[in-house]
Amino acid sequence: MEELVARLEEIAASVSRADYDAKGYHLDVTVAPDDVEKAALVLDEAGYTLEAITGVDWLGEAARKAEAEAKAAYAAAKKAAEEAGEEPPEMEPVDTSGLKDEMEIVYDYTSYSHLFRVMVRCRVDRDNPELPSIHQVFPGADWHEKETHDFFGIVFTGNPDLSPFLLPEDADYHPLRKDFSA
Amino acid sequence: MSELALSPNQETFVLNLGPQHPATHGVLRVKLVMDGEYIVSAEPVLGYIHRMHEKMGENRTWAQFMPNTGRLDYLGALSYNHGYVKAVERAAGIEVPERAEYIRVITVELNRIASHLLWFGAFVLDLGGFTPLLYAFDDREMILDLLESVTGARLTFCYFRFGGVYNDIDDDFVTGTREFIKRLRKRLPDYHNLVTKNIIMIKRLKDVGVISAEMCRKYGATGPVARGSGIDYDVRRSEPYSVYPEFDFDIPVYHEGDSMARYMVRMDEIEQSMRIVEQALDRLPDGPVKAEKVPKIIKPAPGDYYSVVEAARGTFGVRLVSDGTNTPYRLKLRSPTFSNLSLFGEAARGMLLADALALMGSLDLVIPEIDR
Amino acid sequence: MIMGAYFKDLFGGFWSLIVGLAITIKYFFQPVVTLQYPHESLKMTPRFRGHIDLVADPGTGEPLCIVCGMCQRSCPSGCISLKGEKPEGAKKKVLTAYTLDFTRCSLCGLCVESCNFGAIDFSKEYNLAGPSREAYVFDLLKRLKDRRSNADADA
Amino acid sequence: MNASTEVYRLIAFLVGLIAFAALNAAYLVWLERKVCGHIQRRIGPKEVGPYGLLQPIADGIKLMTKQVMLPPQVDPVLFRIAPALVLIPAVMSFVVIPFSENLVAREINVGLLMVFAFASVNVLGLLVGGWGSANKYAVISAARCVSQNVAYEIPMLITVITMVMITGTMNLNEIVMQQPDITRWYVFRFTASPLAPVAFIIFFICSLAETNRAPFDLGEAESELIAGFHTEYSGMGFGLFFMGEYANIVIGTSLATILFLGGWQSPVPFIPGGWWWFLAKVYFLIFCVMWIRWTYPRTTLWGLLNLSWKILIPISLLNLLLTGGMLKLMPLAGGAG
Amino acid sequence: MGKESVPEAIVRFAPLDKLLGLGRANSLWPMTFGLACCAIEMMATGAARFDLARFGAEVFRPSPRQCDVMIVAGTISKKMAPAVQTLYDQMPEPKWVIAMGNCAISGGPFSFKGQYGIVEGADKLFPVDIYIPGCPPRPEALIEGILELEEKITGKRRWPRVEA
Repeated sequence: MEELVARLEEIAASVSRADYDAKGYHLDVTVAPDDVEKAALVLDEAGYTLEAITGVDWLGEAARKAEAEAKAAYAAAKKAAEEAGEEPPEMEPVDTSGLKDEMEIVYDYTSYSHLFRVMVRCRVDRDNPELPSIHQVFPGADWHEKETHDFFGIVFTGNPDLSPFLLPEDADYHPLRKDFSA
Repeated sequence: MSELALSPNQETFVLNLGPQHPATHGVLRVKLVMDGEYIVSAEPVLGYIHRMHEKMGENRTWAQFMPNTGRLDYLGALSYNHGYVKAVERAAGIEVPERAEYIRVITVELNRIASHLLWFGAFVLDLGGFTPLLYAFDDREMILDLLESVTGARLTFCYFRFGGVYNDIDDDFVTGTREFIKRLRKRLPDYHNLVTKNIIMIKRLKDVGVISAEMCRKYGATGPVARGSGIDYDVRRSEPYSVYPEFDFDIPVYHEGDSMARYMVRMDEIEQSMRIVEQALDRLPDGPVKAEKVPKIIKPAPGDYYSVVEAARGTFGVRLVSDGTNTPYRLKLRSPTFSNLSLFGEAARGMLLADALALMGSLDLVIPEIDR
Repeated sequence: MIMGAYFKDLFGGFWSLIVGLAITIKYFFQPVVTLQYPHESLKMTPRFRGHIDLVADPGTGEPLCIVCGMCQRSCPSGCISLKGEKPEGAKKKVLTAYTLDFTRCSLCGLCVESCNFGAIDFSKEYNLAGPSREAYVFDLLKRLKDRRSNADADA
Repeated sequence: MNASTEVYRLIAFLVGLIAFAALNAAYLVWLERKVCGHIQRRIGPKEVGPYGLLQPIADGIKLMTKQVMLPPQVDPVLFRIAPALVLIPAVMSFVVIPFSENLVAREINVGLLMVFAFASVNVLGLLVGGWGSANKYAVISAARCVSQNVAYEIPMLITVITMVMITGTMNLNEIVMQQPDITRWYVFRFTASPLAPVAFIIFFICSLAETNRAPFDLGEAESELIAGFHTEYSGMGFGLFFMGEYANIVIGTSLATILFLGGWQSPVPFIPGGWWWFLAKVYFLIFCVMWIRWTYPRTTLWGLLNLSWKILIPISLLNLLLTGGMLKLMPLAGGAG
Repeated sequence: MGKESVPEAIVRFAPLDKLLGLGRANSLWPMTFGLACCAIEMMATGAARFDLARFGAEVFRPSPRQCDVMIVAGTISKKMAPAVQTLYDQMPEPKWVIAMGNCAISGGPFSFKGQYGIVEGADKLFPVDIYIPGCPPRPEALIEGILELEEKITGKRRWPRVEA
């Protein structure tokens, strides 16, 4: 396992251990969209298998985080102001226009022989979500990618055929995006 | 695999194993490019029974998603109840009393036997034998009566709750289960003599649809399909959950990888499940059936959680992303047959149509669980 | 040698066919397990989940429901809709209409579980079938009244 | 027998035989569903008339009053004549079957040859039906039927040749006359052909395969080819295929009875022989056909052809040689004499 | 296939119609067309314990050409709707439809505000004769549905009614 974690650390942006009992996986790896295939190759050599690809649409999450930070900063400033005796500063509005929303793709790997679940996570920009396909390494990923494309519109470059897979043939909508309305 | 099928210049025609076909047991469509009786290429087309489970996951509270779990794989629905409930309990940190865990294991294993019995009947029906289906249904009806006396439903159960089960099991459930096991033990030799040792069956299944362990790993196949190809992976043993570590049962693994191996894995699993149920009934503890301090409105801590359970067809995984409100932010259901079927395109190349249907039957498909 | 396997396969195979026949003829002479439905019928187990029905207060015969709407909120498919109003004198609301659209119900039991007053419970009706779809949008209050009037008629 | 009584006799037999074929088809369906039911520990048709006896009539009425659909892409001529091509040869072969001593429509001294001549037309009907309905599944099933029938015609004919070598005649009446009591039935005549019971089993298996009955029902394999060659047929077209199939089964079993089990001769001395013995034997064999259907799964095409070319044909050839040898060594006591 | 319906017969023979009705009612051949969970209950009805064969209805024909009643057992998704419509058109004329289960009646548990995937009820595609509510309905309910259909065809009920 250690050798695998080491090799993942080379290519991954961040690798952190997770508590299996609370979270359900052992290793939480965040990768840049381009070296998703490299991560897949490393795990393939280590004898792992791909269990699932999950897409998550974080619409408005950047805005929420910005407001949360602003509120925390304001609360801290207010508390500091009270100790110092002056009256609290005005709560300035948070401008969330410039922030970019993101979509997250999560690959779940597990091994048949020993209990060690690796979760590879990568974020892509929400407006044109694009990342390389890993179906050369794991042919099983082909169907998972087609399904994620169906539901979120994430384009997996290199996937043989990204036409609607679970949705009707003429479907052009992506139902699991947060801004989808039937 | 005969070269005849793979030579491109042969004149081929497209055959549509249409959405309505007796052998697909549901609405799966397989686009076959055929050369005579040989399959040049097979491409399953899905989505004919896509029921938006994951979309429904996002606009219901955590408790309101329970009926959906029973309708994913309605042959082994209790394992799906168990998978979802275990994921949410892990996310919300709810403890489950001892007796509830035992009841969960008993009902899940009974449901697994029912699912394997129905698969056994449907599989032999695909190969042309009509009678074993009726015998298997006869036994399965006894399990359905037992489960209905406890859960109230025959097929699409909504029996598990966060922190326990909906209501307790009573004595005639226990005696009924023991009597059922005694009766099934008497009937299994008949099934083996009628089907497993039958020369026609052996000729139909031996070395048909061989799937290598490497192909299983590449496609993420789990459950009896992987165990038929020599992969010793069963979530109840490799990732112990609930009270499974307290029972001693072994995991049947066959190495040939052909349809007969997958068939034998499931038939042995019926035997193992019966052992588990017997041991669980012997050591059934007393006590409450639901945890006391389960909040009415569940609000798991924000973050994402993943939990797996061994369903009748393979590993059923639930990945839930919670943002702290009472409705899930994202609910991903990892369906075992989705990955098991994905290797059909490569495995069925160059086979005869009849053998390809034997392979598809041995993959034990439930289509609404694939399309979700 | 090859011929040995040939004959073993032949006779072994033929013997397995004979064994198969023996089993089916054994079952042929065993008694039939059919429950002849319209003539004989099963009694449903106490926990069988038919569609829900209002429970009458044994004393007064009035529904126990106090129109709190918990069942309406906890139903995943939104099949329950109930209305009630508060007569000036009394302090509790009285139920005036309780409709259940059984064609959307998934029999999950969350409504019965969420009702703290035990006002609704599963009925034991298992063989509903009919030519009209609207027959299965039940007006439970009316059904309660019919049941009570039948009960009075019998008594 | 002057001309007029001969004509009346023929007309009576014609009507009788067609009625026999039609009633047989109807009530064999009822028998099959009852046997299938009880093998599977359930009751077959029961609510329609006493013991479900009116069920075939209800099926008949429904099939006749179904809309006769001619699917657009179908070849009009072939599609229409196929059911007839299956039914007519089957009914025609009844002409030479001796139901009892003098209850035979027309005693032809090459009766056996005539039955097999008609038996080969039957597969032509299936091919024409499968090809005519221009449905991919039907075409596959038609191709399977042809290869199956060709493969099983040969062992059947070889077995029949060995029997004709023993009986010396192809006149079905005389064959039956040569087996007066149970010891001289050809199925037990080890003196004439040492492999007589094996020949009977081979003949029985081949008649199963000829009529597309399980475990060789690759023609109308429900779970693979939807409904095989009669996928596009609805109403009475499908009904005729059904009647043809059951008439063929009756022909196959009655031939087996005549050649091996002594036709209408009675096995026990105190009950005289007659058409009742003949029908009892035929219906027992039909029960076995149905019993086999509800027990075994279906073979694949390879398994089917393998069984015929590699097992049945060698054994029947061996049987032919042995019989020839025995006849040469021990001149037959009762056979040809 | 156009939606033309078969015109009414001009000359009506009462006894003949009754005989035809009885003949058709007693040999309703359903189509093997299970979509989802209700299909398993349909198989259970055909199996040994509830035995649909008693009413002459156990011949499950796979090809739509040879069957009379289409039991829609399960959810009709939008992708499946054209296929179901073609199957209905392929059936020869005296045909009936039984909508088995809540999904076939009104989309059942899967019809919610903002759903994109299913057709809410089989009667949006073709006329439905008998509705059997339940999720899934018990095999006795399907037998009751078949008896209701026979009552609709012949005009009178020939079997006793069973109260719950």
